[in-house]
Amino acid sequence: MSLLNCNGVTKRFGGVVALDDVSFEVERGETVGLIGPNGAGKSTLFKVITGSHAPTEGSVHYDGTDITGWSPHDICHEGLVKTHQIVRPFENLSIHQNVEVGAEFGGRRPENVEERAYEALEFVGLDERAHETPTELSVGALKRLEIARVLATDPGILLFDEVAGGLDPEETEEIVSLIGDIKDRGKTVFLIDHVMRALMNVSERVFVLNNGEFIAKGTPAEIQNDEQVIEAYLGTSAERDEGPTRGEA
Amino acid sequence: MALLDVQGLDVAYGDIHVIWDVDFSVDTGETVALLGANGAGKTTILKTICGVLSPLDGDVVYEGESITGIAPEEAVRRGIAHVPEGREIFADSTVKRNLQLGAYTNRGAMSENLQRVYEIFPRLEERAGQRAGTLSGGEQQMLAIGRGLMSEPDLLLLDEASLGLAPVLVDDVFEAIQRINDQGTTVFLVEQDIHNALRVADRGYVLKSGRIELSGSAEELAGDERVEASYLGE
Amino acid sequence: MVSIDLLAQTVSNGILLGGIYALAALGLSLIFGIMDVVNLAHGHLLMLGGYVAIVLFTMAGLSPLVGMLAAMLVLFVIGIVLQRALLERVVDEGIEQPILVLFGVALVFQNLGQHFLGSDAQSTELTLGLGGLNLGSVLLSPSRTVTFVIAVLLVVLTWLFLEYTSTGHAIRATSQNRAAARYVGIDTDRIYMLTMGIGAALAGAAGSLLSMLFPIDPYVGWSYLLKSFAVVVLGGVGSIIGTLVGGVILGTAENVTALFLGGSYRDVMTFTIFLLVLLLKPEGLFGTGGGGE
Amino acid sequence: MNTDRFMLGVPSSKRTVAASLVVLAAMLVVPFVTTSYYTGLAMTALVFLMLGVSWNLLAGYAGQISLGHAAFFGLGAYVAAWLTTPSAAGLPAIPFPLSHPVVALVLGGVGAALVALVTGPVMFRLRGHYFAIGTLALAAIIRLILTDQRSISGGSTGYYLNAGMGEIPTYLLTVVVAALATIGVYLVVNSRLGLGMRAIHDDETAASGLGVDPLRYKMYAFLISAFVAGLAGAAYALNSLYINPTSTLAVTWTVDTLVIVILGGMGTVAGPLFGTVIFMIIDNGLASVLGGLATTVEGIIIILVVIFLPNGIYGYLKSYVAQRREGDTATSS
Repeated sequence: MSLLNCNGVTKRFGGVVALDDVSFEVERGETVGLIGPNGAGKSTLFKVITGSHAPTEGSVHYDGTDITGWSPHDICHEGLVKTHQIVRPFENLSIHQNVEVGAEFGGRRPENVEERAYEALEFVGLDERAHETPTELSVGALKRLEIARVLATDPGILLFDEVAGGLDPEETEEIVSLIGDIKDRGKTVFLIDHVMRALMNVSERVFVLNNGEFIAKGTPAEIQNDEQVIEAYLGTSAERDEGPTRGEA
Repeated sequence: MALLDVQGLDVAYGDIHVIWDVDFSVDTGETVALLGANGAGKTTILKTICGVLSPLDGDVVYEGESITGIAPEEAVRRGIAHVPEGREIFADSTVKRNLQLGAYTNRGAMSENLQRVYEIFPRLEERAGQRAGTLSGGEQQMLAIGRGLMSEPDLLLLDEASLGLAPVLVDDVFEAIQRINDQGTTVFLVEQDIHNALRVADRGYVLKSGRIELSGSAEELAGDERVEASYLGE
Repeated sequence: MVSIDLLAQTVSNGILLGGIYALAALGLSLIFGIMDVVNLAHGHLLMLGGYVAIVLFTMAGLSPLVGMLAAMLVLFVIGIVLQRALLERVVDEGIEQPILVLFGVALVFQNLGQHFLGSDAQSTELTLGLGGLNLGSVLLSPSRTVTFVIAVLLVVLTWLFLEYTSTGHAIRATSQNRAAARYVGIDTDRIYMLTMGIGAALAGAAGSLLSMLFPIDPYVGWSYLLKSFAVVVLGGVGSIIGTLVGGVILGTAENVTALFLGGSYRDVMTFTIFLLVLLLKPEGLFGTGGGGE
Repeated sequence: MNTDRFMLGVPSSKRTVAASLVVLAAMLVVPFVTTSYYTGLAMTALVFLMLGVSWNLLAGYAGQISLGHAAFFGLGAYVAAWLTTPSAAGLPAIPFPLSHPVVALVLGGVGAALVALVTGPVMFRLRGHYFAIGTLALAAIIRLILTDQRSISGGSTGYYLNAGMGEIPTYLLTVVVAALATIGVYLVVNSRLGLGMRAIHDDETAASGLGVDPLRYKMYAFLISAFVAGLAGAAYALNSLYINPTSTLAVTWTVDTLVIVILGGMGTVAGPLFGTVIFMIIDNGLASVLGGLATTVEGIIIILVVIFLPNGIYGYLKSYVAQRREGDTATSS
């Protein structure tokens, strides 16, 4: 049985259809990338899955449980968490306390909260700055703090909404290797990103959303050669994004 | 004479000094790129040019006159249009009203400028009556650039125009930048996308930790390994 | 048992009063819509406007209609000074600071009013030499009718200003996105000052008009703040028609409540309506959003 | 985890405990070594301390600005009055344990908390400015109704209590209750509950995504806050033995509470303590010098402190001491 299952999810805002009959499955242990033009409905889909928006129609199942329309905190307790496209640290809490919130409230059994928080901080490389406040962190470090917070909830699946967005190449490399480490821990990952190098390297499968509908699903190689996807999303930059260092031809 | 000449610029946020003794210039008709990693201080420099921030020290000279610490609205009046990062648009107004507001300081040639923007971005004409908030991300970016052009600027400052856009749209945006420059507007752009930026730029500067690390023609920089290295913190 | 005639009279009085409530609410709505600040001192600005008219009336014998113009001018200046001296420093600092600063401002006005003008209720009187207007068994009193017309006129003028002048466009652009407004060359500091000035002047006008109908004392600020806010919530932030309808609904509901339950339940009804609308329809009856979030 | 939030960065909690014990002991001996005038002042200070601690939990920690705190204070006062002196409201005699002042005091808190329990889920559908104004409206409704219902509130004539416990025992009871309330809130903010409240304060959406149920933690803050405010009201009623709707439900109580917490420092445990002491000095000094303009000065204090010392006087002292210390280490190394 698949871990995450969306069935016929439709989301309308007033008259605007943001998601139109979207169905898919994510298997346990898999890493799936979600791409598509801006405004295609990617973030909306993530918000529907994690409960910030209730779908207008359709259902979301996690590990066999129907979580459609649940509140974000209940969905978090089930094991689904999401990072925010624009980082949202708790500015008046220390970095350690930021992660502690996830460890304390995110799981069903709040045990060894402090150690689990430290462990998550260590994992993302912020343990030495645990007692500073997030206002002192760079954008790259704030993105890692976002990851540490959701990891501390001990989730079954992590949804990353443009976790490499706005980062420079060095910071992007750090995030990509972090996602690799998270996969190695057997976690299921579902991510949105425009940084193709990052997304294509870590994903086993890629979904393409356009105007609220899927136009393709497949392996990164299949997607990169899909005419429709190139037309709607990748453009000719797809090759260039590999960089002239490799893509001279 | 340079259109924009920045000399010995030092900028700080409170106690935190972020820009150190930065010099650069932009000549009339050029496209100049400012490159650098996150946190290098690129946006800070743009904001200082157009008066959103005041420098600790140094001088911003525009058309031969010092405009250091000028009010942002005065900068627009003098012909500097700033297209900020993050597609700051008037989401509840129509596309057309957004563009009209772009001409707030220069209402004289409104209809010609509108025509010119529609020529560069035909999509905006198609959507003229639509609420700007319902545009896709790429269209919003076009709107932000178009709105900047409505004041008929001599100098267009573009902050991360391609950030967060689908790859197919990144192409469109850089093509538009090229066309704008071809029509005679001087462009100064801040980018993380080195390759695309150097494709459209005549010259470039590389900023690292608040200081100018390298400068040269676009060809020189494109072939210089140190450019990429400056991103990787080596 | 209340007669139909009495009820009709009560409702018509309520509608006429509602025009003034709409005027008061428009100022609050403007400030909220543009600066994202609920002006907790709005009722106290209204109270000051009432006192400007009262002082000119009792000391100089000026007609309260002249007093209203003076009140608008004085309050316009007060609004600008508040913005320059205080709000400018806290307006983008999250919600706690503006709430607390404006709460402080309200206290200062209330206490100063009480100290220098006394705690006794005072009012002005509109002498027009006109008879009331008879609609069947309903009498529209001259002072109620005139104040209603002036209030609605000011609401419409404000709407025309926002809709058809370039400064009005700049104000609306600033309300949508302050950063973007700066980038197109709008002096948003000036827009904020102007907004506070206009908002306060409208409160001042409403206060003067109210002084022609009811006594004003230094403690009415909180009550009129809640009434104005109730109208904003009823009508929806940024909707002029909504504000007018909201004002009329509130004025009518109050008068009818007073008729059936007694005068002391007037405000209880206002605040109850206010809470109910906030809870049941936070986007207002006519608003497009911006409710309880 | 948070001893550094308590006393100017003093690392040892022993020193904090010792200092607190000294203050507590001093408060306990006040009626035996001074006049009843000073005992009255000390009682007022304790009431304000409880109000400050209460509002600080809700606004400073959970981030919900209540402008209707006077309602909980007034309700606490009236519950204590009705229980100890039912005849004045025309109520039947209340049986012994309930009518005892100690029980009545606690039930004053419980009564306020019950009102919070009923109104909370409704009020918390409002956020930010709307919540602030909503609480203002709620308090106004409660005050208008009680003022109108003379038979149970005494109306403007007021309500005389006959608690029969004597001045000194009532005062000592107040000291103990205020100390317990302060310690209790201190424990709450440093617990799991406090972490949840502070997360909601900073970013409700992010907190909810990490498993914090916003309504639940706001409600905890609201209930505890209302309970402590109710205790303060009950203590005030039992000490002063006379209340009326204006003296207990007026917005003045909310104002004074805000001044105390903002002056001391929002979101710190020591803030209300500092704030109360400073406020008592200012208030008594001001009243004699300024007479009728004291409220103006209070309003100006709120404005100036919020603008120029947003972390309050305690916050300012703390950062001043921290800077001094940093300077010392810099020179010594």
